[in-house]
Amino acid sequence: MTEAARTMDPSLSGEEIRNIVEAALLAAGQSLTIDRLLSLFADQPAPPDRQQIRAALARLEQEYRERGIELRETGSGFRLQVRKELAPWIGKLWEERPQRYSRALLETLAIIAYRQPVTRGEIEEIRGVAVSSNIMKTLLEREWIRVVGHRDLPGRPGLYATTRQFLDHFNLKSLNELPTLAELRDPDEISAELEQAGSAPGDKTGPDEQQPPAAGGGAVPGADSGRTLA
Amino acid sequence: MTEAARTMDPSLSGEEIRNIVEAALLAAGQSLTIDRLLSLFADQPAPPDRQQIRAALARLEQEYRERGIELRETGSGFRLQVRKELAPWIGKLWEERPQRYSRALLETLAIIAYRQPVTRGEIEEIRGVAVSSNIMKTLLEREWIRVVGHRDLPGRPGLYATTRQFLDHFNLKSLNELPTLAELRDPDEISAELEQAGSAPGDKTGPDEQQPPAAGGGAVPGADSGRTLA
Amino acid sequence: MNTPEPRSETPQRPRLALVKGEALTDLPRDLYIPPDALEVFLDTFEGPLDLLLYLIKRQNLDILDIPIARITDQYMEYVELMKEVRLELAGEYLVMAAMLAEIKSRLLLPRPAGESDDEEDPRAELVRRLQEYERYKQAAEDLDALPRMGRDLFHAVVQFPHRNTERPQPEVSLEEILHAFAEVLRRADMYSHHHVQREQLSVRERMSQVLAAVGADHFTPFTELFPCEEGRAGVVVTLLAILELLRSSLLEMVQNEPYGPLYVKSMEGIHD
Repeated sequence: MTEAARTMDPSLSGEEIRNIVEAALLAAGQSLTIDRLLSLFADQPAPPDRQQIRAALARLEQEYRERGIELRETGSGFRLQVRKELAPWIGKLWEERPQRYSRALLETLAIIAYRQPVTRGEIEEIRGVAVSSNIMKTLLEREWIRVVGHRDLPGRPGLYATTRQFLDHFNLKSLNELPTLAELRDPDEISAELEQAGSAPGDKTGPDEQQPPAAGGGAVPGADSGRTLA
Repeated sequence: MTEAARTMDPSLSGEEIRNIVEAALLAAGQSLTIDRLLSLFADQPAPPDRQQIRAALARLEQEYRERGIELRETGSGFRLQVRKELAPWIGKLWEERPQRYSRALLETLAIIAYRQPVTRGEIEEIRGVAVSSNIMKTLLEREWIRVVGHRDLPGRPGLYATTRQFLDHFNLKSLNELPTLAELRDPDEISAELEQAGSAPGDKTGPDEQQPPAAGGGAVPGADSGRTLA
Repeated sequence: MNTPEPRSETPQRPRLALVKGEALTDLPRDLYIPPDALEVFLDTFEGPLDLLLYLIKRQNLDILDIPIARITDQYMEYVELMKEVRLELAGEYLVMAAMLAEIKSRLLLPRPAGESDDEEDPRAELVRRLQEYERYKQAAEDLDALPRMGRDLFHAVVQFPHRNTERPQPEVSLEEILHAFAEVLRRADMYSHHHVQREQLSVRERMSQVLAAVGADHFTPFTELFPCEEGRAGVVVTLLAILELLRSSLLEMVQNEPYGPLYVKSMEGIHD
């Protein structure tokens, strides 16, 4: 197993020490102290000393200066890391597909959009269930809603309203351009369809799939008629 | 975030591409395909082409030749890995010894690797013993093998084949790189030799001890070796 | 090197070294072996083919030159030993014993003249299986000798401290919001009472705008809340919004003197 070690000179050359230190830092993928690096040579007949390890690190620091990675000393030792300048490219390795928002979040957003200004308690009253703090946090962080005042009630609950960013995101000039239910279609028709959708959730082809978008607001209310709302 | 990108020339230099590829391989800590590497440049005004990525990889391969790590292409793409020769030192970074695998597991894996796709029954026929479910489970859990189909026999037994992860783990680019499988001797020749050897039960001296290996039996990947069975 | 034994360094079989010393050298001659050791000895074989290969190899024989009678006798002796020690002896060993016995008997029987050429040598099938098994046994050793991740090779990894952890935001369409709203209304059984009108929405929107525009710590002149560029309709909407806010106690309006300027202020400052 230690074939390399056996055929090697008792004392290691500067290149060999550099290569082992380099390989150790890269295999560990985290900071290593000089003591830890020294311990790798513990059973060597002529192990390098602390000074030689430092020299190897200095050499690596120098050699990586024009490369994609750099040697850094951190609180817990030395490590190799991606250069900051390359973050825009390397970050793409982890780019994720966006997830979808939950129905609860969409409903909360819809109530705020259509009933603003509105308190969280009022949203809960309309939805019939509690609104999680996470949902409010997400909507606030996305800057689609904000607190515009407080209702004069015990606890002085915040009043939520939609923002300029909300309008911009949906390409609306004002809330007036939000589609209305009346615009969508006759309420009875909706109810009938909701029932259908409930019984046949897989059926996606509605009769009005090809229908041109409704006028005004640029929204396409009901174009996706088969969507299951339940 | 795209500070570097903004101040940069529309087209990247060879060094810049090399640095990004290097940093990506090291940050990912796993094999990356050329397509994946290309995708890092997707929103670049003048992204490099496949040829330039290959050139950057060739350059890295060259530059690391005297270093502690090496560029290697395996089943899932390119990766940077610590050289085998340094394992005696680098292995000391971890307390636990690397896992060993039983002969039964290795034989099962070898039969799947060389004979794929193959059923469990066929493996048992070759080995002359039942294959324990534990072994199949371990191989499946490690994602070294998978079921790629079913043989049209009663019970529709699963057909096993090796995976990319198998190639990655054993440092192989493709099944072609597996060590050559020993040849089988021509059945007719066997019969002829048995004839010569006679039926005398005590006769030890066969005429074929020094005989060169027979040709044929090339049904297996890389059956071009000169190795014979004793 | 090709003996099946081995791997005395294999950690999961610590007793092998002992067996290697006693069993693997002595057993073939005088078949005595301590019962414990036999079990370990047998564990080192992967099955009847493996045992047979061992017996052949141990005598330095070519597979094609198996002295069937002798090998069969040895094999049977092992199987007898196994039966004494291990009742759960695998059936595969007995099947092989039967096969060997059959070959032996056929070889010993005189062959009737004339039909010998058609009949395959009974050893041929055994040789084929032994060869087939041995090549994979070798392949397993070769596989084990390949440089392996985590044992001989290690991934080179660096940290990426400047990684932007921001995730892309989910996409939402307007119609999704409308559908969500329709669903809320349907569920709340408030449908008939809450026809959403354009007018209502513009008032609600203006309510939000007025609330955001006025502070709690200072008074805003009433007239500043009416952007002139919106014309008459805009003024009406704003007025309705302010009245609604006053009604909901969200705004406070003051007038210092009759016919003097009106000022509005958000109510929340009062309690701070």
